[in-house]
Amino acid sequence: MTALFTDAFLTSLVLGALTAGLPLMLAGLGEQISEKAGVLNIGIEGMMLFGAYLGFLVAYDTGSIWLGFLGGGIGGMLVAAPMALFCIRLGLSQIVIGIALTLGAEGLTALLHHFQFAQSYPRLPAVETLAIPGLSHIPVLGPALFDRPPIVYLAMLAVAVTAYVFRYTQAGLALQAAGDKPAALDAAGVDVGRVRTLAVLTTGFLAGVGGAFMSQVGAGIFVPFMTNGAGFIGIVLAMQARGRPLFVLAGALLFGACLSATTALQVAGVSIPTDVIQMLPFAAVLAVLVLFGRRASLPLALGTHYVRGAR
Amino acid sequence: MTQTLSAHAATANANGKVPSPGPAHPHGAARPIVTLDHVTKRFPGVVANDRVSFDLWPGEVHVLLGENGAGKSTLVGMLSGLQLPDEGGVLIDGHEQRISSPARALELGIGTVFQHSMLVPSLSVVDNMALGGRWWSRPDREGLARKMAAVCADIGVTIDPNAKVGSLSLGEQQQVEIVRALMRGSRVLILDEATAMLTPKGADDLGALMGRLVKLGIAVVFITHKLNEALAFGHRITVLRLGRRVDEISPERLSALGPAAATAEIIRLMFGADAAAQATASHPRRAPSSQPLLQIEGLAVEDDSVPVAGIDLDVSPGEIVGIAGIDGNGQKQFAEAVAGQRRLAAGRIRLGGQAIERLDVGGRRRLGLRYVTDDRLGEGTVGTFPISLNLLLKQVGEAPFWRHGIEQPEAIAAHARRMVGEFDVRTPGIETAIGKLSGGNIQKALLARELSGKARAVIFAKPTYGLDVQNIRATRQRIREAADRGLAVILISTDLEEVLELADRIAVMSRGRVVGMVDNDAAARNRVGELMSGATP
Amino acid sequence: ADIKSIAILTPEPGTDYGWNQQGVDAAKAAGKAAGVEVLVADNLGYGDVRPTLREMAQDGAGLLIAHASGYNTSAPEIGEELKVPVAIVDRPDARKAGAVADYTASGHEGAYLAGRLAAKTSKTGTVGIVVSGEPPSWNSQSAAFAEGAKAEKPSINVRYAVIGPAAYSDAAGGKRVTEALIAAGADVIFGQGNGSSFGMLQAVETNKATNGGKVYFIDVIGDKTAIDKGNLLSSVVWNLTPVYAAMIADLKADKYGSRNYDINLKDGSVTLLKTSHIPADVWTQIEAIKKDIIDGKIKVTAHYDADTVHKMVTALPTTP
Amino acid sequence: MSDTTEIAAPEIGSDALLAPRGGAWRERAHLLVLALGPVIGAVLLSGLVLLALGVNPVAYYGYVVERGLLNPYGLQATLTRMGPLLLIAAGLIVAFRAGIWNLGGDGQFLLSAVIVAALGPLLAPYLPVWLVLVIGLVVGAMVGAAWSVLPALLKAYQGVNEIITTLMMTFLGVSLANVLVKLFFRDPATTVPQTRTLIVADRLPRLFDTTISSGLIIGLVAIIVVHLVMTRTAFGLKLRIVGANPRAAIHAGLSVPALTVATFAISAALAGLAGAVEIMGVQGNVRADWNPAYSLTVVPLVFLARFNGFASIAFVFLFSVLSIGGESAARRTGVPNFFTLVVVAILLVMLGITEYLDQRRRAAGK
Ligand SMILES: Nc1ncnc2c1ncn2[C@@H]1O[C@H](COP(=O)(O)OP(=O)(O)OP(=O)(O)O)[C@@H](O)[C@H]1O
Ligand SMILES: Nc1ncnc2c1ncn2[C@@H]1O[C@H](COP(=O)(O)OP(=O)(O)OP(=O)(O)O)[C@@H](O)[C@H]1O
Ligand SMILES: [Mg+2]
Ligand SMILES: [Mg+2]
Repeated sequence: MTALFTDAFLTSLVLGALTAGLPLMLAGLGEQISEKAGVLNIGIEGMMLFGAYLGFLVAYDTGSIWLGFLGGGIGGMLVAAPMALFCIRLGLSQIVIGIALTLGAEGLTALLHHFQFAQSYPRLPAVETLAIPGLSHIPVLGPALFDRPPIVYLAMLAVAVTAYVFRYTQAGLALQAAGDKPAALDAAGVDVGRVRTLAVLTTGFLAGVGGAFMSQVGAGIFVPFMTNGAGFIGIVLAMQARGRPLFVLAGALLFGACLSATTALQVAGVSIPTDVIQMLPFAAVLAVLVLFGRRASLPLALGTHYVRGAR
Repeated sequence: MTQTLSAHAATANANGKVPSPGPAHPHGAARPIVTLDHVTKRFPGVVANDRVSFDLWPGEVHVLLGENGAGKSTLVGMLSGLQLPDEGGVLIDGHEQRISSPARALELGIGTVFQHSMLVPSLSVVDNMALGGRWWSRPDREGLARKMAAVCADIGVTIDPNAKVGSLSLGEQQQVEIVRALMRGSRVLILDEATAMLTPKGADDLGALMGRLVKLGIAVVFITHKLNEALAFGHRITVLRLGRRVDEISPERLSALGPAAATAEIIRLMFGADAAAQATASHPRRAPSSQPLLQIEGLAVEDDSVPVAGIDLDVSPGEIVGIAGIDGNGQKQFAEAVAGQRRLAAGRIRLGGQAIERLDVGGRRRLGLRYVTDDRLGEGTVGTFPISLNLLLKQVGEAPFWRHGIEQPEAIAAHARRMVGEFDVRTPGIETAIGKLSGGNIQKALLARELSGKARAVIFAKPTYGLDVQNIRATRQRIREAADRGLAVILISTDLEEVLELADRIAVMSRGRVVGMVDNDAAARNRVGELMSGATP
Repeated sequence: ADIKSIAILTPEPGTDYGWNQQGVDAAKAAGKAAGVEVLVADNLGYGDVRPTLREMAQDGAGLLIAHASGYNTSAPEIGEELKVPVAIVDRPDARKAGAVADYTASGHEGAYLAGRLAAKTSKTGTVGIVVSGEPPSWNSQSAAFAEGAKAEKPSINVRYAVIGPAAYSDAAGGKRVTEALIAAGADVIFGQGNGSSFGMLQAVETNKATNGGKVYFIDVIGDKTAIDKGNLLSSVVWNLTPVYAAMIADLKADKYGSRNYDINLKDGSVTLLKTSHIPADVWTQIEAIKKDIIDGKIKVTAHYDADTVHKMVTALPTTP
Repeated sequence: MSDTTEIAAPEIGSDALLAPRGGAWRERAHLLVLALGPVIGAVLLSGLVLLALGVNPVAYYGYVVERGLLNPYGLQATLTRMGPLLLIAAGLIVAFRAGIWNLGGDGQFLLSAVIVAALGPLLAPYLPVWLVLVIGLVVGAMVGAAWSVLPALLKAYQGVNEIITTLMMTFLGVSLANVLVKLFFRDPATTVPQTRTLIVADRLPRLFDTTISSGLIIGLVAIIVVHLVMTRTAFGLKLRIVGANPRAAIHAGLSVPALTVATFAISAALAGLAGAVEIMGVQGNVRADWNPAYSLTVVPLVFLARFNGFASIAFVFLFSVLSIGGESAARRTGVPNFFTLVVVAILLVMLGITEYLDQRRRAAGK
């Protein structure tokens, strides 16, 4: 009997979960920041996709993965900026603009891909990893979790930083106030529009980096529509996490783990239709909701436009 | 802010509109700390402030009076950065300023307690205090809590700095806001109806505090609808009416007039010449008939903050039973349970002998039980809907306004016109969104909705909260008329004067229980006071 | 009958080095050879193509090639409605004289060869199949590949994984699953998937086999040599030109609908791509096997259902 | 009580695009300008994009109009496409006016489509055509409604946000639809996983001598009825009260949970009906992995129409012209039809900007 579940294979499963979960995590984290500030960011799928495109383009043209991630973040912010302008400054519907931006980003990246890459399908070389001394030698988990491209550690750090900011800083208070009672924030002398704009741009940056991670590390290539609904899963993750960044991380990794489990089962020869397995993460989340559903504590002013002096 | 007007302001000052340094400003300041110079502010369809001039001197409490919608909030809004004047100028220390945001106002040393709560309910008290600090800094929670404790001690209130604001009663929240404004160390403090939610004792403490603050040279703008407070705490009084400044009563004149004459004068200024003459007729006592109409037995309600238990109350036709007590002692829970909005944990309710505790809101209403909520915008109305529909909010689908479920526009409009006329609702039209009306007019619409038709028993929850003197008078008259028509009336109020003026018997609620019931006689004031403060069992 | 133009409708862009490009290129080539104009409507998606079918018929197309299994309900309906002959895939029984012909294409014979080649190439003793979904034509190739690999080397492990349902554009998923198979020991990957196959290719390019050696990729339908970076071992290349040419000829001869069309090793409509990574002696052996298939000495049957695929690949490897 | 006086704004997104309006003729004309302005702006802006891609915009739009509007077959395709879109729009109007964010339309649509596609060919040999169609429509609506039960109950009795639950039900529903097609309703006669096919003669009748499916009529009737119910009846008013101020609804004695469940049921039933109409009117069967994702596209259209049924008809028509004509133009100009997505996005943004400019104009005017 050949050992199927070798260390190498297990490692690749853990790695697969991480690689699939990380963009979801970044999207969910970004969404959470927007929501905390009172903006229901439906455009996040478009931000991811544009980040995936621009990140790939920059990484491919410059040969620098770091510039690529920067480009991805900027790509996400380029989609977030109109969201900030239209929804926060002009007060247009966040859902309409969000869907519009997603549609637009899908169309535009597919068009650009058609004219730029459709003949050559350029691909990136392997991304260099950074082994964390000590930890990377843990069997199975070490190579999967602690010998990764540095961006992975940065993304984890982003979770911790976000949690810290939410909990322990003035910015965290400002975000919460912007989402729960913008008038109070305004009265306290803080510009609500600025807080929300920064939140949405940060969301764009994180989602864009998530998209860039998909194209640069996840796939090594950009293809149209490659985010495949990851942004919407990010929305679900953010809402499910109810303001706690660590829950976003856990949820994203759960999703990734489910995908890896699918592969593991198939490779082991257990043949369940992939559709059934794909339903598992959603069914799990729904089960949690049905069993433990309480009043979801969403920001009170979520999705509403703030106008000073109006009531 | 046009050039001409600022120039005008400069001349006005140069012309030597010299303040009379009365006892109120011991520092004898040479010029006002704040000047509003012929400011005009228009909103769609209204001139909220029409060339209003207003001076605020250091070391004085300047009271702003005026009926609902007179433009008081708008005027101070231009100081606290909520609004920019359309015309006219704002001068701080004699220099023209553009106060374009609340942040700018705070920078200039203007602190405001707004009419509507400006606290984040999901944050703790101390975090609310911390809002607005530098982005990446950690809020100094301990330091703020200490500072807060000091200020609280000053004004004689106690607030748990770690309590979530959302779990505090409205009165407590207002205290938090006052404390916060004081903690900011503002040179100018604006209090827009800050006493509305305080107990009389709390209001007195706040008044004393204002007195101490102005001695330090701070200037206070104090907006209130309670004339006794205005006279007790204020040094100078400005009266607004229909957006115009009617007059200013200087400190000298105020002390010269004495309380009684000043009151008459103010009412004349606020409402015109005849208003002062109307005396408040006191409610003719009637012997309660033997058979109670509304009977409440052993009522209990589960609630996270204030569970209510063991309430027994009988109300006869034509009787007004007042429920006094400090805000947040279960009055709301009690009223909602009787009205059918909340589940009873235990108890029985009978209306005219018929058990109604199992009926829903609509069923109870059809039998004649009515509830006038104190949360006019939050639950009493749908702000974006026209008045006509809001008047029928509790009768949706009933004939003749709907037939076979189909709307009958003529019937609805006719009903609305009748109600608006009968209850004197001042509105541009019956199609106007009710949220655009002033609080007083919304209240009239609510009264019209609840008192029309076959009403038999009515619960009024804080019916005059936030209303001006004239609207208060009109509302109280409605309550009396309701009783005179033979309705059983429960009057829940935090305003002891109101209960004493209207009620036949007075129950006092404390911590979800009725701690005592007294007849409204000469001794009632003291008895109720004792019960409210928990002095006697 | 006289025929001036034909039309081809494809669900995705005709630049995918795969199914869509193959169809469009072949239609153009066949049209050119026969002197008829070719109308191309690509990138139509999998929704309702009836409007486009009608439009093409209105524009005078004498044959509508509905180049997607998803179009095999709508095309015959519109053909019937507008009296235009149509060509469809994956529904051989729908053939109707003068109206409908099927050209269900299965490269299973080529895939069998690919399996043989993979088993010969593999040094780890494990080969992998990655698919982005389980449509019939891929199932038949997956099954034939596994069959070929085992025929070549009974002890070989054939690992199989599906990225996800309809994960055609999930390039990241393609890479992730391919990496898992490589980690499970595979050093030759047989990959089928549109956009996602580029993710597979990238995985092969950027990962080492468990024995430290190179991982090879075997593609399907198209020829990705132009974008190869040294890992493209081969491809089961389809060439639909003979099919379309035969259709045009049958139309002209008024015989359309009297038969269905297919692709096979024999007429060269299926070939195994020869690349520089295949040693000459191996290629000679492959050529010999190919001849056996053509001669009927080796019989490769097409299994279009996913179950058969699962059975073929799940048989746990026999320990040597 | 004109139908446009007030709009029950949902808790989320009550905003500029939902500004209440008066009902005078001048206002109507003004609305027309408001609607046409952004269309023209979007055409110009996306024309610039085309120019940048080296394509003649006049030619492109010429093809769009020619195919989507002028050519009889094209116009018929446009009108046929409207049927299911109108039903989805009707469902969204009910939900949004009642303050419920039903973003699960795609799952409701698809599951209903699969069940109806499986049921139709099964019944067709035994029952008269009209009865099969009626049963199909009813079952479709019921399946759609059934798929909303969980979000409805969670929302009504637990207060769980429906955006998250309906989105998840869509993910689940799409997967489940595939499982059903692949494992249970598969047509054994074909190798491709798809359901049996309802033959053309058994589908919803076409209108007169055209290719227009009578699904169009069903869609038009549904959206007009919905509009009238929401604006002219007691039931509609109750839903709008719940949508605009749920606390006021409780105060007024309305059963908010029951109305919430009813809203979900109606909204999802209409989405399910759309699925039935699409299958029995156009497709005839469902293939595995098919998901047109109509609902998410219709959401913005309904918003732009300010939840008004008649305006929704206009926007759905415009969108259908764009998508039918755009496919043709894409083919003729060599621009991949992804461009249609870009046009729709630009259109939405332009409509937003127009709305904003109009608000400022009105604010300045008074
Ligand atoms: N944000 C606003 N938008 C439109 N109109 C407004 C707005 N705020 C105030 N107004 C108008 O300005 C007038 C003055 O309102 P203001 O709030 O200043 O009155 P007030 O004196 O504070 O009344 P109250 O005693 O009820 O608080 C009102 O009649 C109202 O019509
Ligand atoms: N957004 C608004 N649009 C139009 N009018 C407004 C708006 N906000 C306030 N107003 C107007 O402001 C006036 C007073 O408003 P304000 O909020 O100061 O007092 P209020 O609380 O409504 O009145 P009251 O003191 O009677 O409770 C009202 O007449 C109302 O018409
Ligand atoms: Mg006010
Ligand atoms: Mg007021």
